[in-house]
Amino acid sequence: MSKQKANALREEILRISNVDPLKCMRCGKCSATCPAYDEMNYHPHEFVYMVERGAVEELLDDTSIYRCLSCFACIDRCPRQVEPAKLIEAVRNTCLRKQGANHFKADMLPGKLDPELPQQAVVSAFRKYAK
Amino acid sequence: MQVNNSTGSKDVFRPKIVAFCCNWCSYAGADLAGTNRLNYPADVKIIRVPCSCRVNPLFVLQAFQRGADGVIICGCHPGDCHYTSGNYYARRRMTLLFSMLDFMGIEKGRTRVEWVSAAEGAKFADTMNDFVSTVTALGENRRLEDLRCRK
Amino acid sequence: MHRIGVFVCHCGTNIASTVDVKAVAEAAAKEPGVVFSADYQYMCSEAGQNLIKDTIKEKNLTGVVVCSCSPRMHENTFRKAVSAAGLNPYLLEVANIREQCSWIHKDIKDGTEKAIVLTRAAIAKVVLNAPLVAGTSPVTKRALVIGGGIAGIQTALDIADAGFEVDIVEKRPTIGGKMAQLDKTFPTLDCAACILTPKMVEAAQHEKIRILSYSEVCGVKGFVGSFKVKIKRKARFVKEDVCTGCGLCTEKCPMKRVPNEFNLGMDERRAIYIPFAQAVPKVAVIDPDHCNMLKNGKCGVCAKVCSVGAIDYKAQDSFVEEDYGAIVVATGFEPINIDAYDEFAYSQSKDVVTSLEYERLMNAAGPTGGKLLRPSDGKHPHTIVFVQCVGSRESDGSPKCGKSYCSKICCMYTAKHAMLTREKYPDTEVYVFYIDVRTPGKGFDEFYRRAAEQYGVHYVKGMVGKVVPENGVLKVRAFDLIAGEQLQINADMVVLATAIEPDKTARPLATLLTASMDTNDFFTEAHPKLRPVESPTAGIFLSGACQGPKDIPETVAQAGAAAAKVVGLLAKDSIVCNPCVAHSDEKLCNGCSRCERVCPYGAITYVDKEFKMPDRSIKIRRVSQVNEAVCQGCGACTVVCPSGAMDLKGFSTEQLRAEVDAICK
Amino acid sequence: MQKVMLERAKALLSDGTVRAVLAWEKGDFAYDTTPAVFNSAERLEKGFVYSPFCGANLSKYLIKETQKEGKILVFLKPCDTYSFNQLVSEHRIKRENVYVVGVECKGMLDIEKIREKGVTSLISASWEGEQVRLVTADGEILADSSELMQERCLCCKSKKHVAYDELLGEEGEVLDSNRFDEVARLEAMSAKERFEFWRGELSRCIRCNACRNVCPACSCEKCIFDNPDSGVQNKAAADPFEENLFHVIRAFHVAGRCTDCGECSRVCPEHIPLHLLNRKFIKDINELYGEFQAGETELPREPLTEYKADDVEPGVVYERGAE
Repeated sequence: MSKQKANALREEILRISNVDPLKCMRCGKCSATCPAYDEMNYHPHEFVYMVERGAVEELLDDTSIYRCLSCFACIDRCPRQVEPAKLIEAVRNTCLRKQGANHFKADMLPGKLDPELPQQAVVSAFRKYAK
Repeated sequence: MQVNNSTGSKDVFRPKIVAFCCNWCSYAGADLAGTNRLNYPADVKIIRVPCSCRVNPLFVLQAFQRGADGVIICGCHPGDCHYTSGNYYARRRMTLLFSMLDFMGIEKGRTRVEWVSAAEGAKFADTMNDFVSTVTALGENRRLEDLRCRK
Repeated sequence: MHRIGVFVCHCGTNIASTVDVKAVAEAAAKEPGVVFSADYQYMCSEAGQNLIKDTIKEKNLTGVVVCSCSPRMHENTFRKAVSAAGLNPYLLEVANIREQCSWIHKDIKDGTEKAIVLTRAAIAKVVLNAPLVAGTSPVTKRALVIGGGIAGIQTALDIADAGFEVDIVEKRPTIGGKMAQLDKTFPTLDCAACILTPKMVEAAQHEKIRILSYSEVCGVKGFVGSFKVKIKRKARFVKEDVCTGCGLCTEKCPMKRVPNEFNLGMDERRAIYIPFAQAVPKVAVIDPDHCNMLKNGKCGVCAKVCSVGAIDYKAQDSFVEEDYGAIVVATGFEPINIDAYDEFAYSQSKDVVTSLEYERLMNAAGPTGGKLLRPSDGKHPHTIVFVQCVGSRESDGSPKCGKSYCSKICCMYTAKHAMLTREKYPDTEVYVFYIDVRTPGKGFDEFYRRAAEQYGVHYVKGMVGKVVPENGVLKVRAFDLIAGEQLQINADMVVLATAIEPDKTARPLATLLTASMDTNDFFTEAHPKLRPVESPTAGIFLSGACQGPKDIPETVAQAGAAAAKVVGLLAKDSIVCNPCVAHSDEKLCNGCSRCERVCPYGAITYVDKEFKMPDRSIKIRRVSQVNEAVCQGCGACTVVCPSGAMDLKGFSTEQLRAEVDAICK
Repeated sequence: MQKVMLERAKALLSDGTVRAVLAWEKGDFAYDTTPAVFNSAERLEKGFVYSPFCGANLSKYLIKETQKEGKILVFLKPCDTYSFNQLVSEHRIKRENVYVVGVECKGMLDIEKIREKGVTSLISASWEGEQVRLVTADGEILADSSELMQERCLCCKSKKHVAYDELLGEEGEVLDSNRFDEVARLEAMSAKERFEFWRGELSRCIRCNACRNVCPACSCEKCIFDNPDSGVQNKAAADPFEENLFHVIRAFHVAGRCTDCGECSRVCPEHIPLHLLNRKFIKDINELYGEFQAGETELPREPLTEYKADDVEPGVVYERGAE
């Protein structure tokens, strides 16, 4: 990935999230407090640091973004009001909004079907994740 | 509101603002705004007075006479006056004066009193930004225009 | 004919980067009356001052304008320079083109234009400046120290040792302050009480020092050299001069369940109590909120047991008014309220304590007698987690009202706590979670390294995110930034290094003193570097943590410095007054007394005076006169005077009008 | 009434209580009475008058007269006594040098209004209950006094004398006047309308200084408008601002001291309602700082040399009124 493209991605994420990673003083309280810590490859504090460095590509390709519960514990406890969860959400959105990326195909459906699942959820999942 | 003004470029109206600041609180607050690099328009020019109670209504009227578009008086917060009572007197005087100017039909937005302490650099900058935008919105001192000595 | 010199300062790049100083100097040169105009790198430097001095002599200047930083910064510097060249120091004006111009404007065109206008205004004013000669006013050779902690005690001792009388006003029943509550002091680990109490006793016994404990300042009038201070002496209900401090009453009082503030509520005292064993004055005090006798007239045990008859249930608050020449503020600090930091479970578990509470738990005179026991069950803790930066270093506008500053003392006292814990109880595992360890101080880093290397304290870079009390265990979830792993520690105790803030009484006191404060309620210095122990308000001095977070050695050093400044003031018989005072033109005065009524200092009086009329007859008229030693130069009188007879030197109507004209031109 | 006053004046003059009498003197016409100092019974006999045209407030003349040796008698109408008190409180009048005779007043007449009625060749006028008897060369007319009275008298604030050594005629009471109605009407206008109104009025100002010269509160040893050092010394009405500056400053100088005697508007040759400026200050003071009547007592008290810690903020101005 070209440096230029990485930079553009980074700017995009900062714009969507309205987060300033430079406010981070690297205390790690976000990762200390994260209930989904064990499920993630990249942890909240790493998101902040990696976005700051422009290493967005790795984050986009990683499942960590879907492991975040959006519980906002990191937002609540961050002493510098960096708001890592907003950054994760922005990365997630960037991923979802990627042109042509089809995250949900019809043939993936049977395996995921659950008799309890409301039909509406299936429809909206298609709407959201299938391009 | 495209008014030509001697201080500004062709299209942008730049008001002339005179700010009287008391030496102990507001002037120090203005200094703090500077120390913290808090931006406010260069249209604001500060005159240092020992206390807000030194501001004679005559000075306010004269500023308008000589072409100011807005006049703001800043002093210590009531109760915090370096001279204990100065801003209380100033408060009464300026209330009555501004009310009189309003009575004579001069726009209310052109005059203001604000209490800014030495610690309130941010408030000083905010106040000035707000005042300048209020006065800019009022435009050139049309109503006071014919009250001016334009010689 | 005016001969004005204009000197435009670059202030390095501070001004020159956003103001075209050459253009300002050129524009100034064109102003009428200006005979010299130049720019220079640093006007406040010796070379810069010499430039002013030399030019005054060479060009025979009648007035000087320096375009530089705020007059609050260097007006005096330049006045001295002007004076040294033989010109009256008040023939100088400073145009503030740094704080109010170059530092706030990014556009060089804007900055330069404004700087020129400000310079023009200063020139317009300076041509109207009159040479002023300062008067003098007497100095009351006594000092008041507000606050009886280590800062106040040290300042009082130093002033008293220099031979001046000092009063210490302390709001609590005893002096000693926060230091009296500490166990050991870093980095030498001497016992706080062992080094503080001798000083308390020394202060109490010093013939020049009077301690007004359980008292508050409630009114301040006057000015440097002659303050009049009203002090409220709260009713103690025990006669201070009669009580022997035997303590019998404090043992017999039936009201046993009053939280003991000295031990931060971790144990109890009686309704009549002596705060701690070494209290000064060692006199009992009745807590009116808990005393049955005072609340409903039923009890009176203490009066019965007191062998000297010191109890006085009818005591009332009393007020004294005293004269002082100087006032020292030493109001100190307190830990912030950490209720908003619920993630640390402070309000949920007794075993989560603040560092100050931990001090008491370690202290031999504390609630546990110096044995380290968990407050919840009295058992010995085996795992202790220390959390640093609780409420410190938060972003501005933090929703939890944390402080944006570093509280400075926490790293060192946490190292001390960790070390002492490991020393006394080597079977205890101690973890310190830190963001940074800050140890700039003599012997400080060595101390911290000793804790880590010799005492086996586990220093973990990272923060604690959550503490969950569960079945008597504190489940601490934290993060190790260096290992990159989330940690789970089952701790027996958690100690929070709570941020410190100025004492709550500081803000109202600052209002009384008309002394300025910053947004965190710390008192502001007259100059952050060069006058760190003085308030910008003349005659008010700062000692200790009221000015900013400080450890004990720094506090003592600053206390001594404040004392030196006070002694310097009190050693004078009189001080030079501000010559910018009001002045009445008798020819114009109506004698209406309006000025007299608004003067806050009573500086204006009226006399009947004879005037020779043009026809040689004599007319007696009532005219005002200003006492220049008393006048402080606020100018309130100038505006109420209908005839314009009253004017203010240095800020005359003519000068201010000239400034208005120059700005609006 | 005139007769009683004349007798009393002559008596006090002859027994040496007073050295002179400050009163009104007849003019060429019935309506042009002038203030005068009478130092003999003969002069009094010849010139003294007290008629519905004696509107002039004599208190200001006492500043000069009480500087002289001995007592002077002065006749003061109720509204004049307020100015008198104010001047005493400002140490401008030496109280010990004055003998104040309070005289009743039923309201003063406005010659313009009489002329508007088509009355010519007026010889004299006198009160008759609620009516006025006008004697002209062409005969007598009985008219409703409310139609002919000066504006200031129609909204008279007080018929009570607040200072006197003796009283002639009936003592009245402080009245519940509607004198602020006109100010309120202006306040309710838009700023633009107010501006137009004042432009229309003040542009007529010729800077004759009559308002200042007659005003009892404008008693400075040297007025700033006469003082070349003040920077605002008297100039011709060179531009519109000059007029406003003068009138605002003048009104501000007397704010809190103006007793609302209305002399400024009475003497204005251009009929500018200057009293409205003063009344605006009085109304604001009453509303913002509590009811206050300058000159009500001799005590030195006035709103602009006092304050309360909880006074309203100047922002109150922006919250009130139209626009």
